[in-house]
Amino acid sequence: MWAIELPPFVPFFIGALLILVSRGFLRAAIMLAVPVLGCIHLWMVPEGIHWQTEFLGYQLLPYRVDRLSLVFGYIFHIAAFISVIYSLHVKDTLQQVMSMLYAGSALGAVFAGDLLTLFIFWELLTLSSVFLIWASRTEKAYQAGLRYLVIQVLSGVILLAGAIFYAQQQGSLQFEFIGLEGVAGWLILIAFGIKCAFPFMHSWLIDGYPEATPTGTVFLSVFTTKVAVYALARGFPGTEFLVYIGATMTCFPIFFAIIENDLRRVLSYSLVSQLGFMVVGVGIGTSLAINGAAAHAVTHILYKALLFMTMGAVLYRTGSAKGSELGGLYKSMPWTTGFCIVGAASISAFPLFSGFVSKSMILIAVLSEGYDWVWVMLIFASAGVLHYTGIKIPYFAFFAHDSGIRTTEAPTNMLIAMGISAFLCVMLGVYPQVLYRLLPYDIGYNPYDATHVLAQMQLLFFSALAFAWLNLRGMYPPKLKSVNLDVDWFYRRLLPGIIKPCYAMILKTDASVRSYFMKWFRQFLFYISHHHGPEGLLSRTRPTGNTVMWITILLSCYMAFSFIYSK
Amino acid sequence: MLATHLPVLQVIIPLLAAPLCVLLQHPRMVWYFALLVSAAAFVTSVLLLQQVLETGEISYALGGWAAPWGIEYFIDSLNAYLLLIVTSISTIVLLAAQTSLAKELPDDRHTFFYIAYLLCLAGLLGIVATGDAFNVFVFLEISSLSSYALIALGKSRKALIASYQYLIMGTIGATFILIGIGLMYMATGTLNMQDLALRLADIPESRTVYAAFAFFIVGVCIKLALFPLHQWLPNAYAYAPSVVTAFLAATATKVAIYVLIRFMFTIFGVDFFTTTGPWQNMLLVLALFGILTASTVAIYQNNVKRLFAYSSVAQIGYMILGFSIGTAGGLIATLLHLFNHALMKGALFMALAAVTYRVGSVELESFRGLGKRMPWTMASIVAGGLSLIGVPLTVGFISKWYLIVALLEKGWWFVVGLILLGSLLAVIYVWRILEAAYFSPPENNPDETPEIREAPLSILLPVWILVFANLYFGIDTRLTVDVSRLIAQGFFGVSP
Amino acid sequence: MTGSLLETMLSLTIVIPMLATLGIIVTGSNPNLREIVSLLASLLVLILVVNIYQAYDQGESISVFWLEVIPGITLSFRAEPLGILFSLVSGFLWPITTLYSIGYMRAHHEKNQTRFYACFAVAIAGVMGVAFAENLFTLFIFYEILTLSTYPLVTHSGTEKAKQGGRVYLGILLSTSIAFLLVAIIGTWQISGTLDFSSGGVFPENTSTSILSILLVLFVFGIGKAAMMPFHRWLPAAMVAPTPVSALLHAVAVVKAGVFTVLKVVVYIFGIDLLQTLPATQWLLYLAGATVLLASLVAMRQDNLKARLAYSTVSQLGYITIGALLAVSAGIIGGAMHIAMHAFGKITLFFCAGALLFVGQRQYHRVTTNRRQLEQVVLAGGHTGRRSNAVNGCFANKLFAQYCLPDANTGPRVLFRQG
Amino acid sequence: MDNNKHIFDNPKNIKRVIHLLYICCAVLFALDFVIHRHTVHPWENLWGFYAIFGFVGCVALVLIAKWMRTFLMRPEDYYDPEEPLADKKTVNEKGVDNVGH
Amino acid sequence: MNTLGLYNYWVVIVLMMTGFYIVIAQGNLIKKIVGLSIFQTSVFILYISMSTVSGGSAPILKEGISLYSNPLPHVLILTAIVVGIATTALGLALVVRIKEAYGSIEEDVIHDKDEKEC
Repeated sequence: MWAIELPPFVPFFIGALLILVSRGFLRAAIMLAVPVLGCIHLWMVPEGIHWQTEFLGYQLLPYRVDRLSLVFGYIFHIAAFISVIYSLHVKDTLQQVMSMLYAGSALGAVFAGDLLTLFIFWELLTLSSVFLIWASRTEKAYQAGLRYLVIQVLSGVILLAGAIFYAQQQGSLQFEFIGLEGVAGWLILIAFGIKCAFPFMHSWLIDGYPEATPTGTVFLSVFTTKVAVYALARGFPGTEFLVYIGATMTCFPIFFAIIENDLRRVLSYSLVSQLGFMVVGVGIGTSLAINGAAAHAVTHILYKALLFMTMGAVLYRTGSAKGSELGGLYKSMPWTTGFCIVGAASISAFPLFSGFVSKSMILIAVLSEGYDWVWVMLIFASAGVLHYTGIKIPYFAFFAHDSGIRTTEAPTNMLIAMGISAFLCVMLGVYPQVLYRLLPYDIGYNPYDATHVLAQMQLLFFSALAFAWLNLRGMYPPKLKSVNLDVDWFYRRLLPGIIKPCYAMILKTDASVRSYFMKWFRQFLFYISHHHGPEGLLSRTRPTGNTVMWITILLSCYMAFSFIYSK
Repeated sequence: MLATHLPVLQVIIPLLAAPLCVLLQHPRMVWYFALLVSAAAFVTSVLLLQQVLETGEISYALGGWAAPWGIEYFIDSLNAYLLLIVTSISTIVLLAAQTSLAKELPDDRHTFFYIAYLLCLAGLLGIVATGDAFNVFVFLEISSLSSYALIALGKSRKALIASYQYLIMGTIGATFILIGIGLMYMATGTLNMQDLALRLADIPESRTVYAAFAFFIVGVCIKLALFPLHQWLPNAYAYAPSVVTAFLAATATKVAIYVLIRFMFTIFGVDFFTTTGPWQNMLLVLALFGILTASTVAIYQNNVKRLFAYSSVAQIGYMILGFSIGTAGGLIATLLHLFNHALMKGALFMALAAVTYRVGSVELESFRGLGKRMPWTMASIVAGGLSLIGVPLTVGFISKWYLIVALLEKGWWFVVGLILLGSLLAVIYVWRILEAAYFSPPENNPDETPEIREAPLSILLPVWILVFANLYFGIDTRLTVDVSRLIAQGFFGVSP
Repeated sequence: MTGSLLETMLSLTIVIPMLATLGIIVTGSNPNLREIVSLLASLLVLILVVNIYQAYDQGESISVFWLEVIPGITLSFRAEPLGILFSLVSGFLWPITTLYSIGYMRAHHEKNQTRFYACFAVAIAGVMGVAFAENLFTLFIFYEILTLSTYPLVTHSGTEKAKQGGRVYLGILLSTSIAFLLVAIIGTWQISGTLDFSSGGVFPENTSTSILSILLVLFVFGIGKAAMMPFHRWLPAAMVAPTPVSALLHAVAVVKAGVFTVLKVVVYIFGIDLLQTLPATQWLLYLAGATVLLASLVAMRQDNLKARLAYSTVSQLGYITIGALLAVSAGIIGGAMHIAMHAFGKITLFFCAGALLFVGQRQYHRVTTNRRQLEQVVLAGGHTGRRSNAVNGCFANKLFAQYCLPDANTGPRVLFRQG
Repeated sequence: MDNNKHIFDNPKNIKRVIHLLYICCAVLFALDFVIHRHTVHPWENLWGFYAIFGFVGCVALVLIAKWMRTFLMRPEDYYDPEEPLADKKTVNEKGVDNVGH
Repeated sequence: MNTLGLYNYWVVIVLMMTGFYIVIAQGNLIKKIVGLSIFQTSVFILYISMSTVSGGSAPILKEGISLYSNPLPHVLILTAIVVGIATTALGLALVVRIKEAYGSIEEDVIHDKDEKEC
């Protein structure tokens, strides 16, 4: 039915090339057309395996389509389209090319049917995305980008090692359920975990995303982590370990988010927290849970992109995304404010917004599998999300104390992009069946029953009440110009702190050993030259008698030996 | 008819030709004459070698008195091999003598030079050709006395001192050999080498034989400049006229080594050498010391001739090392290196003659920038130097290869290591010259010394003959290896 | 193609660069002509090696005998897969490097350009000889030719610093090759009576393991061009050379000849089955792993771009040595492939570094101020040498890791991953 | 720029919003009695579970987070490479503008 | 009595050592040559001594004498004496030249002059 079965990353890569050689309007048109056409193309492609090649005796499946990958495929196209619109005003070839490559790599990874292909796109994701951070062209962004690059490449290398172990164990590179048996599984899980921002591996995200360009962050928020979620869902569904990991992920970032000043950084923490929900879903692994995770990924992409877009717009207009410097912007950016509130409502999972329809699936799945404490943690995180994102973001940026900043509304293309995603957030919230039909498993699920709605509303409103109460009592943490320590402290402060003295010590030892050796060597040379040099003992013209003496000595030696040996 | 008299002709031609030079006063004429004589000797030696390879050993009774009463000239493959080396080098060196000497000797001394040269040649050939022990001493003295004279012809007054020192030591060495021979005669009552060998094997080992051995070996070691008895050599080589250095370096020490081999293996016998007493180890240790010390000293020399003289001491160490292994393999290595070292040192000292001819000095300083001005000369030094180091496809590699193989047969890994260390030292001292020649700018402006250009063909030609031989015998080793093998087989009875 | 034609072609791959040397010297006074000669020769060699490859691919056996030096020890050549791969890499990169050199040398108004091109051509002859050598002796000869012919290139600038670097370069390469490699070769001759490369190794079965271990160690250290620590200093020392020379050292010829020799020795002298049983193999593997790691660490601290790249090369060579010493067939394949991959990657990097040098920025930190250029360099590096990437590096890396496993060589494996 | 009075410039409006919140909370709390929820977990049956959990949880969250500041907070230029390791005492809570109220 | 019976060998040894000592200890070039000559002379005596046959007469053909000393060493030593003379002559000639060139025949003086020249 569809003659050409192009892997979805191909249009994006071609697009990237075309962007490189085109300018102005044409370039914009290409950038817009690629996701649209790609999405239509994907729509036509039947499920199944479309490409097969042989490499070193292993079957490679670079293009495999099934329902799980399709969900991510569609949402990536949509997100790419929105992000492209959002970034239309940018005139930076590097960013544009790289964002296309980035989106393409994500698609490639999602449709990869084997671990080697996955690895290739895994690394391409890294290489293309880091330029979105560097594109800020500040020293800080450069440093953050380097750290980002190192950690991401580490993930790739571990994935490669894991894949090789896997191939060794299984005799196949096919990317199916992997599980935690053997070293291979653990290595691959760690690789996925790094990209998925598992606790203690999450700092690259917090560190890197806020340093990217306003438009770059939007792209970043969409792809990398969701590819990781997809990979987890594919490789480790039903791994109980992930439930606890996910639960931790939902809870611990919110404490950091509460006290964080940089609003984009707050969003990054919230991103980790939301990923936690998906990881829990993957960990539970029932069809409902997997559906929940996939659905949550979809909705999360939309609202998190929306939130990042609003913050990006604020940053674009005001030059800052720090809570301590903003406030009262609703006056000059009313549309942005509105969209931000929609996004905030979605992430907080208010009924009729997209977050609600996906998050509730995961919660129910958790409960039905009997993970009581995990459930408690999740609803704690659900309540908390309202604090640190649902209220905090719009409140500090647009309301709160008037910072006196007066600016203009965001550019039209940004507004359109935000409008589309806001619309989608609401649409999915109101009419979730659209989303549910796409999910990997067919299950009849309806989020809108009285129990859920009421429980959720209670949770959220009382959470809001707590906010109001704390705020009025002056107990809410003030916005302070500061950085808060996180895991990255270990490698930004502690590790250099340890390594530098060690290095200094090693260098010192090395230098002293070297100098000792050189001293010894020089002495040796001196000794040599003293004896062998032009005026040395051995090369001087000696008086004749000297040699004759040697002759006598040698002769006596021989004579002595002769007398010893003669019978 | 003549073919039967080849052994004596070999010696007698240069010996008789020497006084004839007096008649030819003109330098050029003497040169032609000497060249002719040397060439004749060369042809003779080639014929002899051919004959020996075809029919085996040749015994020639001088004056018709049969050995052991009469004096016998005895040529086997070893002798023929040595004769070939000596005559070929002598001829090639003579090719350049005229041009080179023109700058180093006043015209009236030329005749005298050629007389001494031919005498020296005759002496060396006599040592090799004779089969009589006492005759060895006589020829040794002939060659020595003439070489003292040749060295004293050097331009610098230091040549006189060098010659004097050489004279003292050479005389002591020769006298020691004389004592050794006398003691042997005392023990056996014969002077003929073959006879000596037979009788020494019969009589019980006595102190007389041991004393003979001790005197003899020390005497020979002085002549072949084994460390630490080498002290006459650097100065003698450094201050002698260039052609003399080339000739002596390539032949004199080789002949001394021949004497060592002949007396040790033919007369005293392999068993005496290897089984009784620490002779082997003593030589081995001295050889190793020689290799390392002399190579190191060479690194520090600023006079290139002296540098190569020390290198010769080191190279002699290699030969003695192979000898001291006391196996057929070791002997092959020694014999190969004998030949190969003659080629490389011949080439190098001849190239230095070219440098002396144009630059007037062989101080390292004056080599700066010569790579461009005297490309062919310097190229020959490169080739000779590489050979000295033992780079493959040069003769140096071949002998080093056989030496190491012989050592490995014995399992002496440690010695192999030291030998290679010696090679590395050779790299350094050779490299010093090359760096000066190719990679250092000339000290003074080239415009100021425009006369420094490529050496004349008459010097370059012999240099390149030797360089070519260096390469040829490094690639086609049939002649040298086969002959060496044959000789070793003669002594050890087995083909390695 | 007929056999004799193929034999001639094999000889020509070595003879043509030699002839080119002569041609370059003769035409030295006319730069244009001289460079045309260089280019022509390089293209000819490329065509030849491609043809040889094709002929070999069709099952032809190509070998040529030149002369016999010592009975049993010959100067002869044979086309075999490893050699063909190496010759293809070098043959392909020579014209490119020549082109680059022409631009570079002219732009910098370098002196002694004739010497430069002549030595370059000799070096290529050396490479071809190493690649096609049929026995250790032939290989050794061309190995030394390569060493000697690159010395004038390293010291090209003629400054005292260049000479110092050149001394270290020559000193280490020559001394290792004479003091270790030659002993190893003669030892091999002594034990096995042959120096010919033959698959499965040459040593008789009852040879003592300890002797073989000693030989292996001698070989690995003797091949100084493979830059195993602690004999790696020559590589950073040689960075005083002009950039095209660095490209020659790091990509086209020298280091590649080193690791190629290691591979040849492993495969055709020891044979991988024998190698696996040697205790020395394990220790050398650890050493190679340490080389990979330490060199990377040192590289990170280098401010000079070229020094950084030099240490990176040391590290990458460690990978290839690991691949060889793993003594499994895929390790060898991986190592051989990494020769090619690293050659392409490193040559790009050096060319970039040379271009930067042209702008006058040799120090890394100064380059960072010019972000755009840095990006180019990082990008090039990212896609090839350093960052394992699908296009090339990864395959080689992958293979190593894959075959580390059956050996349970945890140490090197972990090290490898860090690198 | 605009000197128009915006909606939240009037403190009354803020008050209104807060009051609206109170009312909503009260209503939602009350609804717990009205609507019968089908529950999975026993805790859900507790009276006002979600409401109380939401309130208490959030208060705890904020208080804990605020406490965490005492050991997590560093000056803004903490990681800046040029600066020497900054003294912790330079963080002055009074010195920075308090926007939260 | 055996020891005394071989007294001429003791003479040889004493002469040889004397000669050696002179060569080693004397800085004067001529004295060195003298030492060398003494050393060589010892060898002559050695040869002559060993040719003695107990009871034998000098090897001159004369009727009535049947036992002669061995004549061969005598002949040999004649040659050696010639060589010795040649050596001494050459050595002395060299010393003359050295004296001309350096103005001294003391080895250390000459050595110092060479050193200064460098």
